Amino acid sequence: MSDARSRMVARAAREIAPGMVVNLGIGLPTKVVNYLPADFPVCLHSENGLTGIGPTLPHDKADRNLIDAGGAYVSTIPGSAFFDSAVSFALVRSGRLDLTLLGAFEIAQNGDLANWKIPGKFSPGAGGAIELAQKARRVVVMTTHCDRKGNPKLLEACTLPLTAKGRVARIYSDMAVVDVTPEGFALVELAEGVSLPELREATGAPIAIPAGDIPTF
Amino acid sequence: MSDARSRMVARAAREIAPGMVVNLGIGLPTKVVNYLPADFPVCLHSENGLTGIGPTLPHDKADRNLIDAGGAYVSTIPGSAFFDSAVSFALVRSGRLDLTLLGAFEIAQNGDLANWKIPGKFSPGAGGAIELAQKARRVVVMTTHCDRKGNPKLLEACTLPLTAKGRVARIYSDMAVVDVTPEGFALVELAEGVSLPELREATGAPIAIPAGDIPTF
Amino acid sequence: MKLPNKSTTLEEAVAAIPQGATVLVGGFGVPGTPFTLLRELARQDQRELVLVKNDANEAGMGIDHLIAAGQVRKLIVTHLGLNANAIAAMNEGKIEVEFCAQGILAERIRAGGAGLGAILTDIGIDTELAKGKQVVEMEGRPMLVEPALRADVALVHATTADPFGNLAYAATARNFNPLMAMAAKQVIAETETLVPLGGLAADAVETPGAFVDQVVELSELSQEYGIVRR
Amino acid sequence: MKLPNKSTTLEEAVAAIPQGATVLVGGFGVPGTPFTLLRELARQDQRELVLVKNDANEAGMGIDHLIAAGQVRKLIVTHLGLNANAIAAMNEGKIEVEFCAQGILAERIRAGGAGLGAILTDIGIDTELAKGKQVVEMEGRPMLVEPALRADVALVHATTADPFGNLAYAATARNFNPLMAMAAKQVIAETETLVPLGGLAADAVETPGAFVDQVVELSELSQEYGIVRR
Repeated sequence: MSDARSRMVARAAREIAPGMVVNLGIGLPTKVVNYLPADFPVCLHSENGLTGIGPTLPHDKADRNLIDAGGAYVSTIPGSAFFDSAVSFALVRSGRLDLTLLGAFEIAQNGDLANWKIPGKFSPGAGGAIELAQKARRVVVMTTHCDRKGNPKLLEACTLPLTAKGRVARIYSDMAVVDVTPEGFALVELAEGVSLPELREATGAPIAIPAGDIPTF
Repeated sequence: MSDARSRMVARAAREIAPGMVVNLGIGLPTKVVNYLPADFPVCLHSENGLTGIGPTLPHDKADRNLIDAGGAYVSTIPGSAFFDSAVSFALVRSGRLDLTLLGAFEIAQNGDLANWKIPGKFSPGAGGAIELAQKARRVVVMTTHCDRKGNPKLLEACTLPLTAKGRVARIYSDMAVVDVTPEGFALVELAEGVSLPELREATGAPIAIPAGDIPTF
Repeated sequence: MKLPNKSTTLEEAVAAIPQGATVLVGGFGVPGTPFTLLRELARQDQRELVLVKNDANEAGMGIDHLIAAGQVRKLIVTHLGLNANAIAAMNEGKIEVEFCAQGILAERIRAGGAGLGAILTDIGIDTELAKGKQVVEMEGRPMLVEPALRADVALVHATTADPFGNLAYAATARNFNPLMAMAAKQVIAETETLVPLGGLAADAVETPGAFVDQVVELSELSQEYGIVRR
Repeated sequence: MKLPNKSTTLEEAVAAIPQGATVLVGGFGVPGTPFTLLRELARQDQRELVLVKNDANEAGMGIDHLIAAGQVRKLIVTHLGLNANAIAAMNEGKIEVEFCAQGILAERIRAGGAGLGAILTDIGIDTELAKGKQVVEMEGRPMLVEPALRADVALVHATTADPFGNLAYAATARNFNPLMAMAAKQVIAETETLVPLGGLAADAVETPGAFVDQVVELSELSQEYGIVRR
């Protein structure tokens, strides 16, 4: 992982407040747990039927029946619980999920999120993403600021099929921490070494800049 | 229990075929189990969350957490299962309940059943009766042929609020076994000592009489 | 990481119940009824309550204390048959009573816990229970809309709990408890035994702690929990 | 009284699946997938199947055998991401695919098992998943009607079962299995261990046997059940 990404993950880990129930999407979001203290009080949820996700295990120590939603062999901790898929999403939809960290293809300035389908290219199905994005109390995106071709992911409006409308509260990227406000994107922090013109260039929508010194991460 | 009632209960027990899942209503229906052989293969369901109902226990042997839907202290047998109230009625509504034996205030010749409310006199709520009567694969009534005042319970049409419409298949009374057919009530068997004129007198709707000798019970 | 601790005192837990709250109460007859939480609710005297429960317990037990003290505005139940006091209060207009088919009450609560809007069912069609309910056609068949029932508070009784709020129930004391424990803003569980984290195996958990807000260990089991000698 | 015995052979159980059947298949990834039942279904070669499953397993595993053999007409799934063969079959028009949000698929199956007509939910509103779905207003808010999904057959994988069909699952192998085990005319369970009646405690049962029609004890666990080394 690049240095900017590591710092982004470390910064995103501070989203997690003591006592929260949290679902971490596959990929970058999963890595935030590495930045939490060992005794930090939090409940991690995996939508295939587990609360209290313990450390990932190597193949020779793994339990063939114990995976997370991304297929990684995980473990339990004292107080873990198993349940079926209906109970798992009951938790998500009924407001018991305090926070979800998700990846994104596109985020619009009104909080719309697209992260499951690129028509004609990528359409494997949304899995649990629509419910996580529609119903978690707080939806936070972790993503590179631009896609592989260098095109901005933060846009005035999404062009891809939506996952959820107006639900993204904040974005952690390798360039910045950005809030989604009723007035659109608002810069919160800049990654070290990124300039404001660089950020504006890489952002496909207006972005409000706070007065005074801009904190970095 | 009078002799006629005992014979009715014994006769009704023959409703239960090997392998069935059966719900027995409070009162007379519960007593049919006394007429089944010890190794008879059947699954008894109690709507408060139990399959595999074992014998009733005296207070000094009872488990305070183990009752049937009528509040009797029951026991388990090998293979019993506990579940919540949603699963319990899922079983009822999804067609897994082969048979229910219920009490009745009124049964109409089209199979309508009234057994939960007498407006102005008795309205404690239907509990699970509506789902049992609407969804069991076979609904059978066990009742005295007439009410305490001597009025017929088998009628051309119900006068009381319905529990379920057109669902009763058969009635076991202290006077007769009566089928509900598309043409109305049809006598199947007579209780010993009951004459056809007595039966007609006690029945509030036409009743078809089979040709030839009428079996008795 | 470590799972959060939610154990608290009886008094503090029940103090979280506001006046006028809609309260789900576990239990089918005696088993699974949270008698101690109900006694404390009677003592703290929150009023204008709407109680949702399978039944109204028996006279002198459980929610009957709240009805007798005039704390209850409305009951949503499946039957009142064993409580003559509750039937009298209903007939005298002291409390409003809404009857629900038993399994549909379970499903409405479950739907509340599952974040659904409603279920569609044909249960109650052709009966009084259909009166005043929204009807939707599905493939030409009428279905009743039974709205999800989500409450301010749920009071449940567990046999075993851990401090995170993972719960397990005994025998037929399970009944409505796991459904209600998912379906309220504030879920309060009383437990006969509080075990340390890890004391309840992950596959023995019947209500995952993520649904539960407060856990109260019972210091003793009052007579109400015992065998009823009729 | 004694609970009925439903244990049978692999061949006989799968022979109950008709051509053109709609088949629920348990599992989320490897855990809980009934690989042995699926292998036998491939061998017996029932065709024109509609399969309902969280995912399409991976290439060369589980339901991929049925897709590869041309036995599948349609898939109802939440995602296909790990099976390039299934994506290719979809893109070439060889199989029809219906995508469902994961928790809504769970609820539709559960509603089938609970004898409900449908659930009402706002999940998928504002997305493609709402296309073509019936909409009902509830208190002024639009809700999608998601019809119950009840199938001809369910194939589930249990860790422990008794001859009556009481089932228990291991860890995250539970997933869709208990929901599917309630939602079909013919419920077939394969089990790693078959214990005598009473060998599974009443409060350890995760699927009551009253929902289950046939129980098949596995003579061995094939490689497919093992750890996936990517």
